[in-house]
Amino acid sequence: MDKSITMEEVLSIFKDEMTIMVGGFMGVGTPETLVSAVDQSDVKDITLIANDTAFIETGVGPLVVNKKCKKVITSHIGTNPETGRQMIAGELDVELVPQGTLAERIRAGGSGLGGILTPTGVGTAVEEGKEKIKVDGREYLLEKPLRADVALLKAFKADKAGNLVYHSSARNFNPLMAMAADTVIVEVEHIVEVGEIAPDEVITPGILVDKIIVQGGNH
Amino acid sequence: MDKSITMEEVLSIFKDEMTIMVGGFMGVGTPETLVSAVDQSDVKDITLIANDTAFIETGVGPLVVNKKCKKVITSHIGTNPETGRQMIAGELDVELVPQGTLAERIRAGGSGLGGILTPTGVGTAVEEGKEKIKVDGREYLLEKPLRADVALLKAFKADKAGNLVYHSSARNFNPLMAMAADTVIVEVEHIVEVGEIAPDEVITPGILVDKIIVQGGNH
Amino acid sequence: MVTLVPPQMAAKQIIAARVAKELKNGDVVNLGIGLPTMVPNYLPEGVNVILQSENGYVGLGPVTVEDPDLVNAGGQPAGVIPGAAFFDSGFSFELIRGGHVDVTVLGGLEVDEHGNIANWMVPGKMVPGMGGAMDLVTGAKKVIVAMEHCTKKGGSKILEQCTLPLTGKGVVDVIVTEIAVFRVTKEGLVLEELQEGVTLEEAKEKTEATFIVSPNLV
Amino acid sequence: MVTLVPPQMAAKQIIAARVAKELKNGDVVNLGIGLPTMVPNYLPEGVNVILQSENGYVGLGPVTVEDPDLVNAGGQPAGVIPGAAFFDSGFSFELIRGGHVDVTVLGGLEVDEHGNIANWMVPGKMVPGMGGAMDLVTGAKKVIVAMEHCTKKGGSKILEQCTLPLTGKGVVDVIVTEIAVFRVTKEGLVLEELQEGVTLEEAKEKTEATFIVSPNLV
Repeated sequence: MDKSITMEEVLSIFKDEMTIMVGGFMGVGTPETLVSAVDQSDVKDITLIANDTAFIETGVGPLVVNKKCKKVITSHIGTNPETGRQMIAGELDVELVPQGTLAERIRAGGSGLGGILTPTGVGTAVEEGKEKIKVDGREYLLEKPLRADVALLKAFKADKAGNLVYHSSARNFNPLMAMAADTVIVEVEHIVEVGEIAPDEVITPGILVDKIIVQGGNH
Repeated sequence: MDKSITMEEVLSIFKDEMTIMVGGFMGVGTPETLVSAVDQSDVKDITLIANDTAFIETGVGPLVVNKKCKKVITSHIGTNPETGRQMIAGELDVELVPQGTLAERIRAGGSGLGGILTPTGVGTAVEEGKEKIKVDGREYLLEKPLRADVALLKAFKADKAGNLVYHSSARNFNPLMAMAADTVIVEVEHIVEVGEIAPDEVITPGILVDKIIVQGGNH
Repeated sequence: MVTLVPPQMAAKQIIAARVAKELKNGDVVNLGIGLPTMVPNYLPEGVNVILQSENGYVGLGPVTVEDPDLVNAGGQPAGVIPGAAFFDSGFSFELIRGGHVDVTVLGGLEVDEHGNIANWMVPGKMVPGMGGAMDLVTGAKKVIVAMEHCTKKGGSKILEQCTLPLTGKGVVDVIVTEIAVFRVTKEGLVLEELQEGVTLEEAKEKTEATFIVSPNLV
Repeated sequence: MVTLVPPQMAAKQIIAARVAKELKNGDVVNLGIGLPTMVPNYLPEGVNVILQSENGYVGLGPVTVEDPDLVNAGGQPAGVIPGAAFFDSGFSFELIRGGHVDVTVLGGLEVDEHGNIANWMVPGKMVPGMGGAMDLVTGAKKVIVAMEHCTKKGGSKILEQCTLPLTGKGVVDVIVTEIAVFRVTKEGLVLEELQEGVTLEEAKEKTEATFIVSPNLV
């Protein structure tokens, strides 16, 4: 069961109006080859879920710059001025979510929870339109789960069954998003044989991974 | 900053009426030396939080058998007949919690969430006395966070800063409980120098660990 | 049917073999203790499944090396296959509740025509606790109940309405016994298949629940 | 005070040095971008803190080897000290929201006498997003705002009531500026300390918020 696919197969997966999660934190841990594939495709009106919109030329930034998105759900847009410009111009719908809440909402989407009860954002603009639940005298926001049609992830190494390990701070949102999408595609630096990653060291089990591509594209 | 302590120091931590979480699944991944210390102490009226009550002679079983507990919060008591006997005789309060819900409640307690919204247990006796929350048309139980005064955990290896790695299925509830107690004491098979566990391989960061003891007791 | 094994064992083998046919190549499967653990012995050629063990791993396999830390969800010594992965109990139930387990096979004390299942306690008699069973029946994509058709006293375990405390409400997809195979549908319980040598009359006689007979059978 | 650095830089150094005194040996600390990152330079002898980086690790340190995968929460190249640990963003915020971070030091656009802080947007002008700031002010055991006392136009940043959208409500514990140190208490804002060479009159003049003067100061 080799999960490697070609770039052509990757491209056939993307559809207009899809919700796509992309791993990474300011471009670190973002699958640049996969993002570039989306960017160069004809796909449009994506809902993008990512920690931040990175920079004009790196990370998920180009997807915003090249107007692939109709909506972005993210915690930070400050390093990519084009996101703010499109938002203010009414060209792009931006939902700003506290980073910890974003992580938990994705986790909830991937783990069958009905949502999360978080103290983060209580008393701020973030609570607008949301249900508040009191538990033992303290107020929490009910934040709803997030899921995607496709997750585009970056890992350091995969075995052919899709077991993943990550490298330093490039881990970030990748393991969470691996739980929360119908199709999970991972870009890796190395593919190794099954058995070469010790079971105690696997971070994302292969059962969550559908497709693997090597950085730069499979040959 | 060496977190190793002696058995005398461990014993000074336990107090009557404490809530104690203990890692393990049917005794596997349970810190037998620490459990034995509690068992042989004068401590009484403990509230014990553990996945199961293990067996008469192993795991957390002896804590029930020797009447150290006034209450047990657990998912399974079937392998330790003494738990059921005390429960039916009215000598022990037993709160049965679905295993996944138990894990999430501990995680919520350790991560500042107000509780969890789970579909597990809806339409069963588990929902009695609990708030039901509807999210997008589906019902979930609001299950409250769990915390403890002390967590007694088992890891395979610690460095002196308390970074932990676990071995095979002995991981189970240990990493979750490391988040959710005021004092976290870990029993390990080996203590190594700081730096000997690679940062990418740490499962429980040392900042969560207060005290370390080697299996069988420090010398 | 002439057989060299005791009738009860034969029943279990018949059930396990039939459950095995419900599994597809690549399925992630969680097996309850007892009868369900026999299912992998009957997998057809070319069908490989990945076993999830709720105490914290995928890739459960036969014991290969002695490791006191490695047990299955019944606490028995276990092994792992190449490509296995260990994780904590929280993540294990993220997988289970989150629909990442394709099939769970578990025993039942009672099942009813509404897809309810009871298998975690008998009030006043046996209260082992639900363990992971409630999460499994709630979260697994397909719930197969593998059990003998009747109690030791001969009463039907497939009822109009469960009488014991439920493990899950409306969660069962398939019921496999040594008598028959039922599917729970919106229209009600459907008898899909009779085991070899069983007549429709026998199935009706031994089943309290009302069921529809699949057109394939008549 | 005669100084060889530009006044604004001097202000930042004064603030960072004073914040450093709030930290205890062994504290787990999360530092916001900009001024807060200067704090470790001023830690007293014998005080070592463990830096948490919300993008996924504890044990942030200076760059030692080139690793494009290793950045701080501002996206800048970073390093780790021995004993560091990496984890995912979910776990990172479990630590933050769960009270496992002892202190967070962050800048502010506005702070008020109720302990409110605003530092994530200026409507119509600058909407970078809150990143991890809302979780940090909600979850960290101690929230220190490290900022210059006044805006570039000379207006007080310590107000009776914040006018900008809040990052957190009633969450601030300590405010350190180049003018003074305030603590937020149940009784209201308390002026605890004046920076060297600053008079009480100057502090009053530059602070819009009402504050109590600590008995230690009179």
